[in-house]
Amino acid sequence: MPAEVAENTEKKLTRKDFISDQDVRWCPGCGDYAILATLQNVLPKLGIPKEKYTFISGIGCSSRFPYYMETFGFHSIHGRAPTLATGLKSYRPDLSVWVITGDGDGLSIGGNHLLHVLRRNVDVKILLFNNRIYGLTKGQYSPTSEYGKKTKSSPFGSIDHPLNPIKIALGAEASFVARTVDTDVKHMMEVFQAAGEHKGTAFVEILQNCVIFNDGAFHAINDKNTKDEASLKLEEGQPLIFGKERNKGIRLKNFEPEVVEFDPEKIPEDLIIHNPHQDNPVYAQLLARMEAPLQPVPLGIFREVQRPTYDDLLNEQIETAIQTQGPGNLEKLLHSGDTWTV
Amino acid sequence: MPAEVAENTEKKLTRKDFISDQDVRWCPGCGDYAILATLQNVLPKLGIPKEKYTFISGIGCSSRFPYYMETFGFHSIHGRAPTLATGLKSYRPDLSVWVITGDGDGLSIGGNHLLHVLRRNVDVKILLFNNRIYGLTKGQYSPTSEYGKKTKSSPFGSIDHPLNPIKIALGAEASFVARTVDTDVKHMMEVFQAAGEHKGTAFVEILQNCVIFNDGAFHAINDKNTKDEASLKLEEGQPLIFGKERNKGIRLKNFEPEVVEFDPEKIPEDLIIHNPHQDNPVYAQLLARMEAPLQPVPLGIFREVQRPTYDDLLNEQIETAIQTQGPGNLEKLLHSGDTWTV
Amino acid sequence: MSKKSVEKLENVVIRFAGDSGDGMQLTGSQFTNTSAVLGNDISTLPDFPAEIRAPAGSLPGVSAFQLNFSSSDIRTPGDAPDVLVAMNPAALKVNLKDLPKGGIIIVNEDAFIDRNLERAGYDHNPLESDDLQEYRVFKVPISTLNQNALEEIDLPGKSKDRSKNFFALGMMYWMYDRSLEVTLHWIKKKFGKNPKVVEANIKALKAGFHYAETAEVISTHYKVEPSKLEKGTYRNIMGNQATALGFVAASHQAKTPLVYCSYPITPASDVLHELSRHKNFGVRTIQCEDEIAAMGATIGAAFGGSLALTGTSGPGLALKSEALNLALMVELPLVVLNVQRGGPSTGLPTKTEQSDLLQTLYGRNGDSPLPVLAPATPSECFQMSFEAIRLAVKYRTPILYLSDGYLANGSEPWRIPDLKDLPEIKIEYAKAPTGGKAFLPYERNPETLARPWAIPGTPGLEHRVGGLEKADKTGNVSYDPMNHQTMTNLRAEKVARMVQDIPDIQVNGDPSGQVLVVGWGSTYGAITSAVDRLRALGQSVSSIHLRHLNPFPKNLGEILKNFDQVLIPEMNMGQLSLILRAKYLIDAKPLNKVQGQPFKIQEIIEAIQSLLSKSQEVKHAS
Amino acid sequence: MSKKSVEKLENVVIRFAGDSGDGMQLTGSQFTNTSAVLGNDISTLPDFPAEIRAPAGSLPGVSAFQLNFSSSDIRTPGDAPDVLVAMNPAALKVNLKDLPKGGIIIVNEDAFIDRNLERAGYDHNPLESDDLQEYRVFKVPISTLNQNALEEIDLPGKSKDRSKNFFALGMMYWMYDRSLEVTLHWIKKKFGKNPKVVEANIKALKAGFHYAETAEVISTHYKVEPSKLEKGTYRNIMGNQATALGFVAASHQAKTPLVYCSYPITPASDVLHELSRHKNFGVRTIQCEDEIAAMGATIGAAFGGSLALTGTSGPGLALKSEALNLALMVELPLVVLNVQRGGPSTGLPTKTEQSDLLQTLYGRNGDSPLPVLAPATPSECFQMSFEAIRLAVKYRTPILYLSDGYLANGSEPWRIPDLKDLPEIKIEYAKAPTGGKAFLPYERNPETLARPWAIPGTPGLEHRVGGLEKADKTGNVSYDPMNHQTMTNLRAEKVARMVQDIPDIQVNGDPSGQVLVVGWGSTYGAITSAVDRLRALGQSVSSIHLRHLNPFPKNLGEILKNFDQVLIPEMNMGQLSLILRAKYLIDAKPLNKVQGQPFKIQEIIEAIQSLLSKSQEVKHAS
Ligand SMILES: Cc1ncc(C[n+]2csc(CCOP(=O)(O)OP(=O)(O)O)c2C)c(N)n1
Ligand SMILES: Cc1ncc(C[n+]2csc(CCOP(=O)(O)OP(=O)(O)O)c2C)c(N)n1
Ligand code: SF4
Ligand code: SF4
Ligand SMILES: [Mg+2]
Ligand SMILES: [Mg+2]
Repeated sequence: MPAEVAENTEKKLTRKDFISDQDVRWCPGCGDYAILATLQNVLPKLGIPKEKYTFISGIGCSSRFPYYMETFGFHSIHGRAPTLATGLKSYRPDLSVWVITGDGDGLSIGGNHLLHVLRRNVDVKILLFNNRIYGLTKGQYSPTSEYGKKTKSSPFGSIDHPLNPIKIALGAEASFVARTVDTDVKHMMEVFQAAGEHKGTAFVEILQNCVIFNDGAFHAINDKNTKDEASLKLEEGQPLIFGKERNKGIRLKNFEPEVVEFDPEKIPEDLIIHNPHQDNPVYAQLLARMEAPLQPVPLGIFREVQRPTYDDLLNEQIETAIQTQGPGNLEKLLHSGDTWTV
Repeated sequence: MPAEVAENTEKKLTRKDFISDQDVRWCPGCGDYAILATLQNVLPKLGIPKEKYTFISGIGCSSRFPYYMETFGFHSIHGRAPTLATGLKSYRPDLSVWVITGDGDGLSIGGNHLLHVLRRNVDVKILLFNNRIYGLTKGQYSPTSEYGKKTKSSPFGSIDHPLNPIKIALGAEASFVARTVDTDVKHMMEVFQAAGEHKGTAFVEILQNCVIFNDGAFHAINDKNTKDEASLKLEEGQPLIFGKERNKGIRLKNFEPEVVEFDPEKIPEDLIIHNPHQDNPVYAQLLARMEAPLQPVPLGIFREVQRPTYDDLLNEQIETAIQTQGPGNLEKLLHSGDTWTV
Repeated sequence: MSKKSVEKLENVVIRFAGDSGDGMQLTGSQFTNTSAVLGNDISTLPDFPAEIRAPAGSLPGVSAFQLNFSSSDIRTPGDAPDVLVAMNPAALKVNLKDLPKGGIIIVNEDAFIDRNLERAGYDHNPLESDDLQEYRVFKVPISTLNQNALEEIDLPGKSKDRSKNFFALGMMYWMYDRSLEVTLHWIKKKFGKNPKVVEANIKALKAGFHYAETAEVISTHYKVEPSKLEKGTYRNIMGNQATALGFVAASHQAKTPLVYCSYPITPASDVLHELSRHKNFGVRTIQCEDEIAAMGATIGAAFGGSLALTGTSGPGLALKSEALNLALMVELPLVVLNVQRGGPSTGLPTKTEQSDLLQTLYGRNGDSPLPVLAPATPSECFQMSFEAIRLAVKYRTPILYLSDGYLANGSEPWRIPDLKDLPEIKIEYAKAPTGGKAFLPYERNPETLARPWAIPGTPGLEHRVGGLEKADKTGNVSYDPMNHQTMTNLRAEKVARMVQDIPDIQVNGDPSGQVLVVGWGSTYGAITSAVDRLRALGQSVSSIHLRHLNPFPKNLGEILKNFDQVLIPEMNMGQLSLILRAKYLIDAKPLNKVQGQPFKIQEIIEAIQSLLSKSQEVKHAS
Repeated sequence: MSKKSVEKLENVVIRFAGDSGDGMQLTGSQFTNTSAVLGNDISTLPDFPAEIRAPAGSLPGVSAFQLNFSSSDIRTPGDAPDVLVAMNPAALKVNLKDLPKGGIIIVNEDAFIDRNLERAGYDHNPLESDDLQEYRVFKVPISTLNQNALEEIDLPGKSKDRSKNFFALGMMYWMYDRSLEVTLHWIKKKFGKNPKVVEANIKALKAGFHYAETAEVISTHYKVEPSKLEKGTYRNIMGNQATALGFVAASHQAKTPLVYCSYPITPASDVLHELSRHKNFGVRTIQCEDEIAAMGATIGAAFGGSLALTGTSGPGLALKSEALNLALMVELPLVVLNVQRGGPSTGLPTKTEQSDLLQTLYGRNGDSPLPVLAPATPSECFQMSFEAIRLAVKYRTPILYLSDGYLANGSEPWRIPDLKDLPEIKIEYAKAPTGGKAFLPYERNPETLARPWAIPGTPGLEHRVGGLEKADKTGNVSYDPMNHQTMTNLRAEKVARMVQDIPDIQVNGDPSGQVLVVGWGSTYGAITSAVDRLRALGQSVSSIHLRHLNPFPKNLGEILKNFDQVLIPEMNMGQLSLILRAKYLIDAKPLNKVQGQPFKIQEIIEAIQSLLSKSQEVKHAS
């Protein structure tokens, strides 16, 4: 951290402190509004000085996010936000760096950077707005669009097998992996706060409705009548139970999550108890395997484990080198090797 | 398939037919030699006319492979071989297209293309030579190099958490995922043949020794004295058993593969029975979780399932369009919309 | 017919402007199609915001569509509108500055309410002040009139309100004496599944027409006679559409399928959309994970023997550059379409610019010459994309094809070509050598220097290609110093030879004189109109337009020499200027504009006049 | 001392050549260091194969190292070797053509066995034919002599054989009257952990030395006196090393850590290797997943307030171009190092070339000017990388720094600068405005046009940047047409202003005359030597060397005008020529060479002479 950066004297922050003077330019009804408002509510709770927040995005509707946050912000280029975040955080571990990306930005053009930031466990928070469509470019299918989807670029239906962002994050052994949905403000609050408090890369998939090009993509999860059957809230230490009557649960059968129905008074013993802190990502992968429409979609924290962060390790190497070798002596460095004097 | 491409009259092929006139230029002792020879032995068994084979590689020591094959070959650019293969195969489903890549080529610069070719299930065979190092650029750490590894670019030890190629492939829900090792010719033969016969993307990680920059990376798996304890051969329908005495096996405990020892005469009932054909990738992920040095490294086919290939789907859409709309009428197309005559 | 007065006009420029949600693009294109079918010459310029849907009523949310229709030959959408239709205060605010004094303004009075005024940054109502006193303003309560007209239809008020653009369109149809037929037909086809919407839109359209006819507000009624176009069947076409159709036509003539690999990007995406619809022509479209993948897939598809293409815009071309260089090295036929937009970086994605010329020519490592083509008008995109494929196949080389946002979205009437006039494209794949001879993948056609197109699956042609320097003839990897020089020279020579296949430039005007204006790409209309106007005044000015930017047509040097001064208007900071100065050592004067908008005819006229007067001065002084 | 004859020479060019496994690079660098410490001026040129280890004895497996050592000032590794040390038939075959008739050849006779001859493509043994009759050949059974010398050491024969390069080196040390000290010291340090190997290598070295002294084979013994270098402390340095040290020194002077983000690529990787060792200087190195990531991380690190850098070679620069353009748009200070290699595409990765100049200047979408620097010699890389950081910080702009394979791996003596002579680099981060004023992230320093460097973590400076066009001063997104023009002009003007910070060009030779040779980058040595030699013969020729390729030094135009003819030698097909022709409208003559090898002095002399004679003709004719 450069010496010149003065620490702010503490002051109680509120949502208002995080609202920038820029007009918000998403379509009326876009799910992005709720996400923005929720995050502006969460940040003051994290106890981090405002000037430490930096938001970095790629390109897409979602990626306009930084403009609306009264923090440091960087609206970078398509798919590359994780790389800027890695560079920034490596030098400035003192900052709270958030990456905002979309299903196209993060999983199509930017898939590789996402993979690598996750495996390195750079201490950044990644919010992936998954609307299963390219919004900004006006409606082509995305890597998360369902098979057979008809869009401007797939008038006869998409033939690309969709990616599941959670599976990809787990494949890279991300240390924090969660999913939430734009219509559930309370749930978003919890997940964002946990992400903000996690040390290491926190990956959050947000199911987000695009009213213009993919309206109702998450209808079942959002609709009052279906949501309890269509989704399952993950709660640490609790069995995997869902349903309006809380009469359905998940148990393991042959490596498969199996739905069982039961009398809510008599919860079966063999239901899986949610534990996101397992070092082993296989459990979380099992959860990720639960996909609509056949099974309820898990919402919440899939995985939350501790492993050293890239930025800490990098800076520790610097410290150690200085301690063991002494601070760099330029004179000596320039004169290293065979020298001679004329 | 262009009409001009005549089908070859069948002829019995042998290894020799696949040896090109180019001098092989790997370092003496490099594991790549055995892989080359083995594949040249396998191809004649696949019953595919020689001229249908096309090898496409990126850049790296391993990527020089196509020069040594007397087939069509394309030594492309770093990390991009899967994209060329996708374009080629989309238009030419008649070809047998093989991608040759390395741990840097395929997982560093090319990670995203690998992900996308796998999820699309383009019918190509991908051989990833994993020597856990950058060979061609003379010894920097790669995405599969172990944490703490000292190399030219990490004199104080690498701080990057390594990727496991099998996990990545499974995260993308690849339809065929296998691992083999350059020192076990018989095993390579089996795996290559199965890959060659698989319809869809076949992903094979080959543990490959780089004598110059990372000699002995897979020593435990290769050494006569340790290999039986350090690796586990996956055999369909058989329990997961390993050890020189075949007295160790794997069972499931809390989503974790657990090693149990037993009397080889009394094989426990609760050992996991290997079944690569489960639609569910979680089982394969469990296997992938078994990593050196704590657990034996699984060798063989992790996953082998059927799902439609991208190239078939694409060409079917063309066929369907022609059948339902009739072959394109250019005259009509040019005159579509409002026209007027002067 | 009403007894209102009728005036004859040669041409009219209308700009429709409203909120993104107001359907102005649709309104504009309906007026365009109707005018086209009536036989006017037309030229259009849509201008939409970068946001999908900026906040209703805000300045950045304004969407506009300008069209120029005429009884004579026109080449641009007009320097300035004669009529501005403004559906809300923001639309008025943003567009007013372009309207010449005395111009007509038609406003939707109903939209000038406090909330909207505030959003547009007005602290007063311009309709009630004297802000507009120098214009001819027609205030029409369009929203109310529209609602009234649709009273009987059983639709929610909000839905009815969506028809108000048809009301406005109806008014304009009356004002400019257009028939409703084309639009009625279109409404029925488009909304067929929803009869109430069909009814609402038709009613709104007719109500607008009758309102204009009857009410006392609009007093004059104009006639723009059909233009005298060349005989033939016409349609209105946008550049991106013409590009896509040119590719399909080339595939048809080559009897070889297209493979179009692309990653969506404004303003190129519509080519992907259009091509993805033509599966029954054998067109394969692959939406790739990024631009690099698209370039790679294109190379793979070309290697396989298809007509392979990729399309993108500036930032995407930057990403493709490494892989494009591989295509150059392996000498496979393919086409790279770049629909330019405002740069650098993300720049101005929805605005037009010509600033990728240097990137296109030089944006690759090493000495890596590639041919570059650029269409001059929206309809010319058809020929040019056809030509791009023809040349790529003949010379076995990647061809770069530079369109831009203005061509892509602009439209004009296009005389649909006769199929029998389309050239044939001959595809020749290599055949296995006979008589035990070895196959030489880098042996060249002595005339074109093209190497064989040896596609996988052909017995006896097994060979390897790649990005390392190739040995002459055999194509093996070669580190030999002199071979590298030889191959570098051959690659340059191959591109240079293409000149034999490129038509000589035709000078517009006298073959020599005081000023020559040199243009390329979408500046064609403005340049040619400017030169024609000045020539009509007897000025010594001519123009040429480059459609081939590498290699240049062979008579270019000769022509340049015949003029005292050379002016090069470009929508960039002087990129063609740089090349022409370097190549021909002429002191060409750049006229540069990077404002996201095409040149106005007047801007070019002024630049020419200033050169003419200087050239006078020089003459007098010497 | 032996009684053999001693001859004094001004300079000698030796080329060591052998199989990749023979340790020729090591041998060459030992001779280099020894000669440097003896006070000779030196210049070196390593030349290694692209393969890690091509098949033993094969032609592509030949590795060579040429060095020129001298008692006077030299600037190139020599046009042609005086002595060729060939460790096997392949080495002889590949290198013989460069040796002038009468040159000395020392061969390892033992290696000329059938198998090796065959691998080298010989159908006979050249040592036993009269192939070599025009040379002075010394056949030495090096392998056998070496084995014999090490007889008593307990090592396998194969290991012993590895010392044979030290035997050869020992011979050369005797021949050229060098002391063994430097190498003895080095062997002990390098192999310290392995005493047997130390012993073997030392024995081999001494055995070679004594063999040459005693045996009747080599009869003459040469002396090359120390050169008269400027007073100071020297070391031998390679370009990549000097580049890395320059960055570290700049960081030291700026009291701000370096962050170097890179993806390995030949020939740039050594900069990553070197920097990764200096963690105690606070240097952070990030090995990224690819070049795009490296560019992105560099931007992020610059945003955070570090001295951020990335390094690559041509294909990597192509990949970076999109992200580099973002850096341009956000106007952050950073340096992009491009160590050029043979292109296009993968090209010739281990060979040198200067063919990325146009890519560097123009390889981005939109009008996107960036400053470009290029060092002229390996040791100058130190100053230049220092300067790159200084300018980047001062003007808040990405700086492109063009090195090449020859500079990167070539070496020469470097006078180590006094720390107190290094300029200070002042880092000024923005401070929060006081008095309730709003912070304006795009308000500029009136002199440099630099915008504030406002780093995250500073209260009150919260702001947003990005790749969309920025509004002047506020930095908000702006689609305003005139703003785009303004910002485009400002970006160009900022680069242009840098001219005030760039030294005027010094002419080597008379300030006017018949021929001016203009060079840039690593051609410096050959050009300057050629010009000096011709001037010594009284010819009217001068030279200038450009270290700043954008903007050009302000007196460049003036200088160009003072010569009848301008010659531009480049290791590309005429890239600087294009720019100078365009900018100054001079009919500069390119001298192009793309053969993976630097220019020879003689090649440039001939080109100058041909221009001189033409200029005579012109004079006589007129
Ligand atoms: C290099 C590059 N390629 C393509 C684009 C065009 N582009 C902008 S955003 C986008 C996809 C947006 O989709 P997503 O990430 O899902 O974001 P959303 O708009 O849905 O929030 C594309 C293709 C671009 N800006 N840059
Ligand atoms: C665009 C680009 N960046 C970097 C390189 C340099 N490069 C060539 S191969 C390679 C890594 C090779 O590692 P790997 O894929 O593991 O192959 P191996 O040599 O180990 O078989 C690198 C970094 C390149 N050729 N092109
Ligand atoms: S297009 Fe979709 S994602 Fe984009 S702003 Fe509109 S509703 Fe939101
Ligand atoms: S460097 Fe390693 S991987 Fe490359 S050829 Fe040599 S041994 Fe094989
Ligand atoms: Mg999206
Ligand atoms: Mg490797």
